[in-house]
Amino acid sequence: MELPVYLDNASTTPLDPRVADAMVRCLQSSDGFGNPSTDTHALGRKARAQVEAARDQVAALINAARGDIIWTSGATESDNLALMGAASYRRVRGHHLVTSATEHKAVLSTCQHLEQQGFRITYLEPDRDGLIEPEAVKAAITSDTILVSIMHANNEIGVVHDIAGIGAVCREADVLFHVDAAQSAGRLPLDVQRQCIDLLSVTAHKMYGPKGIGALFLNRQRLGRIEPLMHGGAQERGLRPGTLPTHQIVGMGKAFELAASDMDQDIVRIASLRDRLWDGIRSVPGVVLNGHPQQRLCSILCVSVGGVEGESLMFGLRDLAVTSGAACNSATDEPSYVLRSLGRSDQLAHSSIRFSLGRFTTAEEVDFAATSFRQAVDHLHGMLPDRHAIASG
Amino acid sequence: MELPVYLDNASTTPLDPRVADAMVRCLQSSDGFGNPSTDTHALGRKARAQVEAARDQVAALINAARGDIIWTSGATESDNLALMGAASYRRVRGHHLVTSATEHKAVLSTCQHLEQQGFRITYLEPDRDGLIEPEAVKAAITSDTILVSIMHANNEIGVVHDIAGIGAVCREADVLFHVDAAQSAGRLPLDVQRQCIDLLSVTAHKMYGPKGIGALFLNRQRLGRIEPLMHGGAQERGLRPGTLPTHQIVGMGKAFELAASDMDQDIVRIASLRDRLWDGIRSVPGVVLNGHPQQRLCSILCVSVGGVEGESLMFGLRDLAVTSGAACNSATDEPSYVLRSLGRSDQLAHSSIRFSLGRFTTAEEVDFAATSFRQAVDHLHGMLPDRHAIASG
Amino acid sequence: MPLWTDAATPPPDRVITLEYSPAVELYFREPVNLGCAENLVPHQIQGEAGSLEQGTWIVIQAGVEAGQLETVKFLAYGCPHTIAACCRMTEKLAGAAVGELVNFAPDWLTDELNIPVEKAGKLLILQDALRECFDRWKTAAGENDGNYVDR
Amino acid sequence: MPLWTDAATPPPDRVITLEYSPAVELYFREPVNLGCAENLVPHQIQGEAGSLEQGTWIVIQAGVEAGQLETVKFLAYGCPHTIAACCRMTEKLAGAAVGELVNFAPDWLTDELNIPVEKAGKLLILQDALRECFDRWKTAAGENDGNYVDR
Ligand SMILES: Cc1ncc(COP(=O)(O)O)c(C=O)c1O
Ligand SMILES: Cc1ncc(COP(=O)(O)O)c(C=O)c1O
Repeated sequence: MELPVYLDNASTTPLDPRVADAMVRCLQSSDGFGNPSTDTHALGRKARAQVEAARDQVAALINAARGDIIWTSGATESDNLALMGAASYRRVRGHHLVTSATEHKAVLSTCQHLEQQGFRITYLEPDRDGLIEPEAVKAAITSDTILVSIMHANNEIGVVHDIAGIGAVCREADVLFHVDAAQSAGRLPLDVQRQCIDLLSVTAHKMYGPKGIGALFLNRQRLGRIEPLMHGGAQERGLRPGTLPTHQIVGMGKAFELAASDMDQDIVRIASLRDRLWDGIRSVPGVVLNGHPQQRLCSILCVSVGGVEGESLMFGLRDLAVTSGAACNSATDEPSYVLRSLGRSDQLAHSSIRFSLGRFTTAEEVDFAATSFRQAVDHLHGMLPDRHAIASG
Repeated sequence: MELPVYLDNASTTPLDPRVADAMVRCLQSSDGFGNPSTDTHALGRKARAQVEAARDQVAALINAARGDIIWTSGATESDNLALMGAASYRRVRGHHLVTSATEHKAVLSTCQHLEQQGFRITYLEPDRDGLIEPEAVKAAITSDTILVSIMHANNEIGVVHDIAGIGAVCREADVLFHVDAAQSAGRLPLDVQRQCIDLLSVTAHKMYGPKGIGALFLNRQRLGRIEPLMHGGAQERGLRPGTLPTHQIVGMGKAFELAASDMDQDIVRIASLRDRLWDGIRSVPGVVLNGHPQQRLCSILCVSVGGVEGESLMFGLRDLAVTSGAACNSATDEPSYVLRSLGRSDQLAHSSIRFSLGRFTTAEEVDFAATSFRQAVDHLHGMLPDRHAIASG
Repeated sequence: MPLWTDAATPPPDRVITLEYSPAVELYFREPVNLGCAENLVPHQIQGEAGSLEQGTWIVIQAGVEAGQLETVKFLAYGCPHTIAACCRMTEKLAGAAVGELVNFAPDWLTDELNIPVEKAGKLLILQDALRECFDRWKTAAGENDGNYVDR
Repeated sequence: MPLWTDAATPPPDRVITLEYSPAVELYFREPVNLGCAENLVPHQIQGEAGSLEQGTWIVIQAGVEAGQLETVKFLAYGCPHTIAACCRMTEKLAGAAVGELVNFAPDWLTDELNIPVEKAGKLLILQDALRECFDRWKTAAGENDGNYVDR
């Protein structure tokens, strides 16, 4: 077992060796380097064929048409393009958007930017379990609402929203529905048709694919037009200019293909490891689980500990690669704002630890993590001025 | 010799095997996959170190400070971020931009977008050689001008602008200067300080690096602030959110390092191959060279042929991977608008062929290209209804 | 600037695919019936249509004997489909009645050579050149034999 | 929303580096002078500062004999630097004159343990706890021996 034990798959996943192989083959092939937008010579056409095959792979996993998939540089760009592109184009119809207070920063910051441009945003507060119910979305929609954006699975606490339910509400109100599926793609079944999704953001590096490549699904029939973020060549139907990175797209396609074939067994295996981890730490004094106990991803276990200081807990867990509420890092996922909107105290938000498991996590690693966690917490509780503080956290 | 002979390096270059090696090592290493923005565990810190080492490599080639380099998805995004980011932020100071009519679409389309937002743009027309002189820029600057954007080397005809001269004009007028160096980085010396450049766009895939990764240099001292294109995490100082793609950045860094070490000899070798190609075809009836005969890149030779139909010429050259004026492909470089602004007739614009050579081009390939070209033109001239049309083209 | 102009069909990226049928490829590489005389001799007619500026320019020459087209030759400035169409058409017309010059049926040619619909305009230029041949023949012969009506 | 707020220095991405000096690591792993009595006995003084909500909470207990600190112990809720500072400080104070409780010199501690400047606030909490000890001692002893002035 290598240290640190990697339990930070919600931040980014290791590359699946099968994805790495596909990418390496593309990078090293003497005829894979052409510009996919050039189809007047064979090298361009070969690259194009690989790009389109990957588009099929991505479309297949979410039950979309190939022509409705646009390549981007990641979920951040997809979120920005979805929200800004649709809002700018639809501003004649209305100026109101609905989202949740626990979205990823790529959505929240974009919404704040839209507010500066004259849009009005409703930030729905989740319930104590971290969930936004379809009824809450329904109640927030007004005649001025043009778009609803709710993430599928939350990146910090792992709760899963009733996307089909929210989708039905949006469709009924004839409002566009955007879903940030960065965390859920490959970890939960997705079906843009059944779930009434109009825009969907995904990124490869959260599902064993490469960093720096993502996609946006756009329901062309319902969207009509959308305004691009960037201007330039006519790639991706004029919606996303720039030379297409074939090897990245090949890697993303492969990752989606593997998700389609492996997801069912991955979910069962990873969920059982997550439960094993929870069983190993739930009896530790002061431990509380963050987020809904059932309605959640197989891969994320987010806990807080009463009476334990966050930075010391992190240091105590230095043999684990995990994300901590104490390390509020504005560049990556910042957990505390999510926990605070769940009503957790600052102490509990600060002492939160997100264990996120993945395809390559082993039972041995999980057991090691549980033991490390128990020891670290015991050690710190032993220094606590007053043990009553464990419960009051 | 493999067919087709690849002479389309201005569209995209093959990956240098040394770059491929560096990327493959990063992709396959068991500890290279961490999120570079996470520095609370070793895997994140290892990735971060690679990202920063690459930033040094890019900065070194253009004589910039490491802290002035921002990673993007390519030159298209860099151009968009430079122009929109600087213009939006500086709109209180003025509403006028100066650029040229022969810029890449990533600049031209962004300028058109800015026009819709209330900016006024002057599109300088090049002289018959395709050049924009510093005096022309000086004459276009008004008290309302906030930014000048002139490309270093033109992607179609390969002419090279006097960037230091234009930079001096801009600095004197206290106007920001953006340079699209997508074609020139690694092919011409660049020095943002000496050339008085405030913003510089580069992309890896035109210099034997990977597609889908680029950078923007921003002179922080002179710029102060700039508005981001996208919103989300605080990566890249809040100017460019999204998880950093370590393997892509490593590849780009390596490509820049190789450019620094190999550029001098590359330039000499490639220029001599370009001259050999020109010697092989210049006597073909009707052939004219597009763009200034001396002030140009080592790598690009763009010619037109009187009395030859473009599509048939392309088909006649099907053993060469080249870009043709006949294949006006809006997704990649569209040559005709550049040639038209040089005053070429439609026929000559349509029959233009851009040969672009690279680090891996051989003399044998160049000789094959010259022979193919001569034969194809002869064949088509032989069908021409009136041979006087060769000269009148 | 909304660029996605048509929700149903994406705009075609380009008009040239460089994908040609084997027949077009062969005619392009080894054109038949190529070459015209500088000066016409008796019994020879010529038609011309298009121009360099139009991107397609075709000259057709034919020798006529007793209302029959004996040889039909061409020169052309044009795309591979145009060149192939000229080859195939001149082949077909050799030996035919002169009136066949105005019985131009583009569908047949399009099918045989797999010419895409965007190239229809080029075939019209070929049709114009053939029609001019016929007109010249009518004028030169100073007669209308009653079988061929100029439609 | 211009985010690049300061042209000269980029904003620090985070406050926690998880980089600790070997001394801090050692004290964190094997803290010395840990543990306080539930109930104070005669000659024992206690000081407390901070709270859970403040993120740092320190209790210091010391046994005093003839103006000398005999044992000095602590409990703490805090970051590794805080814990290490408590360890080192209690080590240093053992055997010292009681007045040393208010001769707190953070520079010395900062240097020895390599504590970053952002953590200065945590040391002030330690200082407050030590000062409370001293105050309690003064009150309990009902005297001021004249050597130590509460500054
Ligand atoms: C829910 C969610 N959305 C968006 C993102 C941004 O993804 P990327 O870094 O690929 O742009 C992330 C991950 O950071 C995420 O967890
Ligand atoms: C001059 C110039 N600028 C910008 C670009 C765009 O580069 P990229 O495709 O990496 O976005 C190109 C190449 O396509 C170019 O030649």
